[in-house]
Amino acid sequence: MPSSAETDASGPAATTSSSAGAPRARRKVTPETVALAALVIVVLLALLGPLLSPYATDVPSGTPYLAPFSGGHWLGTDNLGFDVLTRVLAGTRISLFAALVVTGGSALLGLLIGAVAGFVGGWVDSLLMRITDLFLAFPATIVAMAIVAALGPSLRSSMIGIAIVWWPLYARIARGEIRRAAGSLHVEAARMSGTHGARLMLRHTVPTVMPTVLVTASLDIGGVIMTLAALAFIGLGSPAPSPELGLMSSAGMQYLLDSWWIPVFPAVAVGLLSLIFNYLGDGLRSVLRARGA
Amino acid sequence: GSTPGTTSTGSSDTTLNLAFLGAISTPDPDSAYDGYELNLVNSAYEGLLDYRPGQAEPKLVGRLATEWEANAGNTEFTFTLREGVTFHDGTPFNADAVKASFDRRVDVDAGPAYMVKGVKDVKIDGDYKVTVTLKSANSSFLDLLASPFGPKMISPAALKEHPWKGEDDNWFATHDAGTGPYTYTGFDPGVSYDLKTYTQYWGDEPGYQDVHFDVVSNMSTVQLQLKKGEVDGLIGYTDSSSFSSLKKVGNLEAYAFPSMQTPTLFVNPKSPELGDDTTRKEFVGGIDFPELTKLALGDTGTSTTQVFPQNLLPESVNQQKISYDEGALADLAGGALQGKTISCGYAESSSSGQALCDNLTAMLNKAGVKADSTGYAAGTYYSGLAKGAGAPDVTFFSGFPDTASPDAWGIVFYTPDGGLDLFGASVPGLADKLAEAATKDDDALYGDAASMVSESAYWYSVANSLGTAVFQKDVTGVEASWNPVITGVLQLASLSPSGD
Amino acid sequence: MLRFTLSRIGSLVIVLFALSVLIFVVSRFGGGDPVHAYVGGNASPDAIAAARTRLGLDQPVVVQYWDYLTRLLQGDLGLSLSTKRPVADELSSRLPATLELAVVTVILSIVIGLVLARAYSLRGRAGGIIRFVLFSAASAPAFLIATCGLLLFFGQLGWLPVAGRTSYGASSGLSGFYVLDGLLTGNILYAFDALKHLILPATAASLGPGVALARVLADGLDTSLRSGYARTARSLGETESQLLRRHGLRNAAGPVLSLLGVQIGMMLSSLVVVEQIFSWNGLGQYLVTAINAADTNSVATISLLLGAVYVVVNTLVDLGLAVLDPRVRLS
Amino acid sequence: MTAALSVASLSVNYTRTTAVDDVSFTIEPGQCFGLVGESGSGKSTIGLAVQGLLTDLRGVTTHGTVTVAGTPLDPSKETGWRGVRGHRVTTVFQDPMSSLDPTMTIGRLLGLVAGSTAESTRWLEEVEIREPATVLRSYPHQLSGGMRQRVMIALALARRPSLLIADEPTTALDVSVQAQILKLLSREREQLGCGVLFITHDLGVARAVCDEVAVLREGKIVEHGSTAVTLENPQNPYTQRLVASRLTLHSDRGRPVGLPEATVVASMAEARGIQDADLERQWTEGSLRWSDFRAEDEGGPRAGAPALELAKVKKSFSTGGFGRRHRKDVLHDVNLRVGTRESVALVGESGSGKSTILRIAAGLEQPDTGDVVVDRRRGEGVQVIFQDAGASLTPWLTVRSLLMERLGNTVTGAGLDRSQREAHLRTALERVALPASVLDAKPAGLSGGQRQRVAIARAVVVPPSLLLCDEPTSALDVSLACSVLNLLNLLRHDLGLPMLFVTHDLAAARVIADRVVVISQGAIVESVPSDDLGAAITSDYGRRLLDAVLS
Ligand SMILES: Nc1ncnc2c1ncn2[C@@H]1O[C@H](COP(=O)(O)OP(=O)(O)OP(=O)(O)O)[C@@H](O)[C@H]1O
Ligand SMILES: Nc1ncnc2c1ncn2[C@@H]1O[C@H](COP(=O)(O)OP(=O)(O)OP(=O)(O)O)[C@@H](O)[C@H]1O
Ligand SMILES: [Mg+2]
Ligand SMILES: [Mg+2]
Repeated sequence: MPSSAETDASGPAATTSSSAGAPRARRKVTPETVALAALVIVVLLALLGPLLSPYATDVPSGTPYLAPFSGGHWLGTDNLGFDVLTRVLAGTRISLFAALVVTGGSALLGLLIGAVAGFVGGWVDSLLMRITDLFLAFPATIVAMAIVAALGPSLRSSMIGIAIVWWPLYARIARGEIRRAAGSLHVEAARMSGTHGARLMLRHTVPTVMPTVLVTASLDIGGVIMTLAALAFIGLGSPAPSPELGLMSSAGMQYLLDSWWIPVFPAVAVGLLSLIFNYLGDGLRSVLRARGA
Repeated sequence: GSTPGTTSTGSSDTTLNLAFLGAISTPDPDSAYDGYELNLVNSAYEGLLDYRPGQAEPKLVGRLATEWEANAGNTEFTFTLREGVTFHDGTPFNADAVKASFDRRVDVDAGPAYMVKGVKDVKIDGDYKVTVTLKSANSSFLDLLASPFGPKMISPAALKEHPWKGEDDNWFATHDAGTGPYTYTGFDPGVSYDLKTYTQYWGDEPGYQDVHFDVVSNMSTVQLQLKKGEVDGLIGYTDSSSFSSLKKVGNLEAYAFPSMQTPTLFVNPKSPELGDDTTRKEFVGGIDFPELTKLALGDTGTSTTQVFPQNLLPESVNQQKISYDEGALADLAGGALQGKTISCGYAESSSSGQALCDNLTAMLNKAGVKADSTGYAAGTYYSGLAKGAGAPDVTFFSGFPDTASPDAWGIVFYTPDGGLDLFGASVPGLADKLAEAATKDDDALYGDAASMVSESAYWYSVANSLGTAVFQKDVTGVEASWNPVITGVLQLASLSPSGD
Repeated sequence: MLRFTLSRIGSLVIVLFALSVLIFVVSRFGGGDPVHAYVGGNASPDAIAAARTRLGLDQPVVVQYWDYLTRLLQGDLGLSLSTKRPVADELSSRLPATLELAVVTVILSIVIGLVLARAYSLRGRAGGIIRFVLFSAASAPAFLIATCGLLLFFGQLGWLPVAGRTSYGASSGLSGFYVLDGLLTGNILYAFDALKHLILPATAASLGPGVALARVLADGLDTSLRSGYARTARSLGETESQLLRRHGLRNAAGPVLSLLGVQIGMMLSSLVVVEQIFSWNGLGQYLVTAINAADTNSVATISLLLGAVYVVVNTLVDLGLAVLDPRVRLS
Repeated sequence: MTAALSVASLSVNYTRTTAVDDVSFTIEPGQCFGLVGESGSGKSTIGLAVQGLLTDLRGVTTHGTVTVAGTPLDPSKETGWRGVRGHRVTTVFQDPMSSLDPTMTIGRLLGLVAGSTAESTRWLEEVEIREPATVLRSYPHQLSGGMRQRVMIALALARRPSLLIADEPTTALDVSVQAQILKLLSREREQLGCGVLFITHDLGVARAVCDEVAVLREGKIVEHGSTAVTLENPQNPYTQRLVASRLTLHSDRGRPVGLPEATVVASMAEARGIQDADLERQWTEGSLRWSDFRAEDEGGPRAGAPALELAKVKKSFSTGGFGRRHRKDVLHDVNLRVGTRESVALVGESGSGKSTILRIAAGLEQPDTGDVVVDRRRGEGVQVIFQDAGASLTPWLTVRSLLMERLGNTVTGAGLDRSQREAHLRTALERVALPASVLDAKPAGLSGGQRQRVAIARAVVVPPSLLLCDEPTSALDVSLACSVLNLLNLLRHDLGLPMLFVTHDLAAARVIADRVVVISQGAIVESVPSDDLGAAITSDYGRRLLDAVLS
């Protein structure tokens, strides 16, 4: 069924108006537009964060464990006396960037591999899918850890490590649908009209999976942030005072009962980011659907 | 037993419900070498000697030995054994058990095997007298026997029936055949463990009939369970912030006991930043350790000025030689450490290590020295630190000696052959000095060694850790149950419900 | 069909073999040292060296690998270096624990998926609210959801247990699935208690996958409800809900099933957090402990086990796809 | 007596087009009402509107009232249609492939409507399906186009509706079956007493079954009356034109068929190098002969290296769902040869393997045994016009990108700049009588016939070296079919383009092909020259086809 954006578009059609012209789409505030606006605000805040806050992210700026709205700290201070707001703002930037790069990169890689496998078929398919299976069958954390350990611990290596364990998901999803699309008449027709190879694949099969891949990717943003945190937590990400949201929230969990603000605000930031992307993914999906139909 | 009705959680007067924050390794008395599992092992087994519980000054007391005596050269030790003791399988305890138990420890050959490896011969003289001869002199042999990890007496009958065939077929991993006040009854690895009173126990009857351990992997859950009274106690595990918050809960009593556990700063001798002697000394001198202790350890540690753990040596000979210089870090920031980053590594499993690293990092950053802090999984910590120039520049490690003797600490921590000299730092002449001190058992020589350690600035003993325990107010006897050496292990038989 | 089965068994073998090789490479790269896991924290260098020899860790990796493989082929999973008990014993209680949680999680994910996919098609406020709630829940980090559940349902309300699988000790039943065991032995109380222990962990673990499934399902339904055959069905007088059941779900199920297959494969990663928070003594917790302790034997065995589960699940998924869509040929 | 259907001032607007404009008509019970008109005139849209099926489309506005068997209903609202749609009104849709659920066996689908397997089998037999048991087990993609259509008809009849909408029900069928189906429809109509809204572009068919016809053009009814009167004596110029375009076995195959049409005239004039006006005059006078076109100078069909040769080709498929597969032989030792300049028509009943031969020739399907040789000496390759044109267009690409893509892939196209290519596209569209506005449309926004023409335009935007056509004209109205035939004939004569043309319309086959090859149950049974088709055809099936055209 159409998502809300489409529902709105079909709204006027259901009412029997007297005008014979094309229906005028009523502009309405949808969750997707709100999400888009929110994303803009979040990005701006993250970029301007360092300018907005009087504190540094890695130097104590108050007594530890200050509650929110006390001593000039809107979101309180953490166990080391760092200002939580400053770190959440800085963390948003790092995590947003990292998550986007990782999700985008792995979605692209997975899409490509899945598409090639599904499109070419035969032994290429078997080989690529066995490799994919291998990665999927392997507990992701272990692979990521090995890669990061091999590259040397840093945020960059964690990003690479996670992208490498994340792409198979997309490859699997893409491959099935591409496989089906590759057998359809319109692909045969395009092949007959002289389009071959990569072009045939990209133009005539890949668009079928785009909505699914995009939707999945948008949903993964939060997961990627948390996985980055998991790696950072076992010493494979950037080291401690670096303000990463996931790391701050998971490391802060031990203070939850007494100083809830230490883990909760970073976690809320993670949640907010992925909520925004959830809605954006939804919006994107309906746009793509509407264009594809 | 899976019938509802035999409820095993919830407070009752005869069952003590305790929480473990994670699975423990095998409670086999000859391979247990981690800590927490000793709560089981030392309830079911007893050694010949023990340290008197509940007092910081280490004092040997007899357990299954009633009298003991060393010859002048510290090579021959004679023990008179307690009579009327039976093992849990009914076998009477006598001199045969001593030899069988020592032999098994060598057979198993796990970490604590070294304690009896020096034994040349166990001579039996009647049922209740044994003489142990060592291959070479060891002034701290008695301490080894009293160590929490020390050799335990095991029923010879059980040993015969279940000879050591390797870990994959080890009856003792889930059963016990000791003389202690409790026996293992339930053993669901990683889920729960149960102890039950041994009715024929020679000593005082324990205060609780049963002890039930639940493995709970989440600190918040334990805190809630403690508050709600679903769990009677938690031994060890608490970091300073949860400790201080539990302290405030009305129905709970939070205990902090002295121990020999000593969080220590280790400096990497191959560090590109701190390898240089003057920089290192200036750096260590620039750290405000009392402040660091206060921030990182809170109520769970007290700042120290000693080098070896407290109570091992007279305080007068055991003093740090590096003194605090308030401006040193700022100088370094503008000088030798300009543009460099100090990295502090800690074992992820150590909450004090993390707190110390994080706070040190913050302190350094504040002084203008760039620093960061990285956690290592237990399996990568030791090998990570062994990477020379690629390893972190500093680490905090919270160790304790196996026994209350200075050589169990000095050799282990301060010489590359010792096992816990994490970065492999080596001070010329120090190993010889320690060896000499050990053979002569001379405090003054240990004092010299302490000065060498301190002056090298490769190590700095930050604080005395306090062993923590949190119990419901109606659990009594906690003060009489702690060990002067180790934290996280209590003598469970001393605990009793307040009604008693 | 026979060819398909054979090729799948072949692929299982290949995946497992490659996995086992990878594990050894990884354990080499990983930088951990299993000896410390084995001897404990206070061991002397002598003890460490002795243990290293005993465990064969002083051998070249290839030799170690060969040893491991030959033992494995004889059905010997080796020893957990950190707990010093046979890995097989360690797994015997943990595997059913995780499977039970996983099965319930998958079922819940599917339910959430269906409900939310339906909410997509609901016009007006109700659908919007359901979507918002589920989106928010799926967006929040799993541990936050789990911990909030813990604080609310255990800490505040005291309705649900939050630690372990049962209040009554291990089940005496055969399957190791406590709920099932309780039912089979006629001990309804036990089954009910086990079910209560499952609620929070399964909910926390299923929100993410559930929402993901819903998205893909809604997408597929959207396509299929606008297709020519949907038009035919409507023209034959089928109501929207018949249409959904007879044609919509089936046609949309392909990608959903693929995703589910992958999700089940990856479920362990998400269960790690949940098992940790709810003290669920399953594979996830064990894996984390083993990784942390560089307990290579256990890590290798769990990985192989998971690999096998993954391949089996995905074989079922492929079969399912072929059953659902006759145009897909098994190969 | 209440009318089976009465439509009052129905109008339908899509986002861009007005598809139906103030249409009113009434169908009495037992009456067959024909709706004829060119492709895109709004026939199918009316069919959807009278079942209330436009409500779930986006961007559609509908006005007017539809009264089904006395119940007035609002086609713009969903309310009230339940219990009517699918019970009192049922439909046979135009596009049989996409109209059947690919994941359901025919048995299941039909079972939902018919009730029991016995009933289902009976209905399949009713629509002349030969092996009902096999078909019940099959999935839609395992059936030939004609069989799918018959299944659709069975589905629609099984509910015994009071109004049957038949949207080009026989378009995909071969003539003999078509006659049977039409007879069947008439019989059922009499038995059930239902009204039939019969949508077709085939005047012959309309004449055969309809009591009354309405001629639709651009959404408006331009002429309306009893069939006999309207089609014998058309008043409206458009209807006249349609009638004049009918092909028979006597049509002169040496010259363009039907009436001159501006776009076709223009391209022919260009090919001959003369003025449009002159050409149009020659055409009407009847002096314009294909032999006037250049390529004919070099002689007719010749021996030598054939453009396509199939030797002893065998092919079998497996049918049945997962776990219960059966093999089915589709082609037995097929030998077929298309000479360098030859045009061959392949006729045969539905399911005889025509499309399969074409797919093998195109290289889309591999024969089990036998050889396939395609002469690839000339540059632009083999082109195929698929039977299911709708499905052969990539749904998310615009017509422009589809055509541009083909153009860009050819040697000719590669040498052109942007504006030249654009011009090329427009010419190609003009040739198939599509407005330039469809360039920016996607396949879903086109009518069935429009999609078919886009597919043709793509195939001939640059003339290929061998053209394979699978019933390219069956979805088109007569006048359009004529222009397509003329277009293909022009290409063939002008360029000497070899062609294999699958059809079940003997009249069309005769016009387009030098030789007609008859295939029956997977084997070639005869090959006769087009010139004396009527006399030479001897095979059973051939005679039946002939009879169907003559009647
Ligand atoms: N992919 C397939 N799988 C199974 N059977 C098939 C497949 N394609 C075609 N067939 C069968 O092969 C036979 C010939 O089909 P084909 O499409 O060639 O017929 P056709 O002559 O083109 O018929 P029509 O005029 O109805 O289009 C039919 O019986 C059909 O069911
Ligand atoms: N879903 C749609 N969205 C937008 N425009 C459409 C849609 N369906 C049809 N149209 C347009 O409406 C007009 C009428 O289409 P319709 O399908 O009713 O024609 P038709 O008479 O059935 O033609 P044909 O004989 O080719 O099937 C065409 O111009 C077509 O492009
Ligand atoms: Mg139509
Ligand atoms: Mg065909």
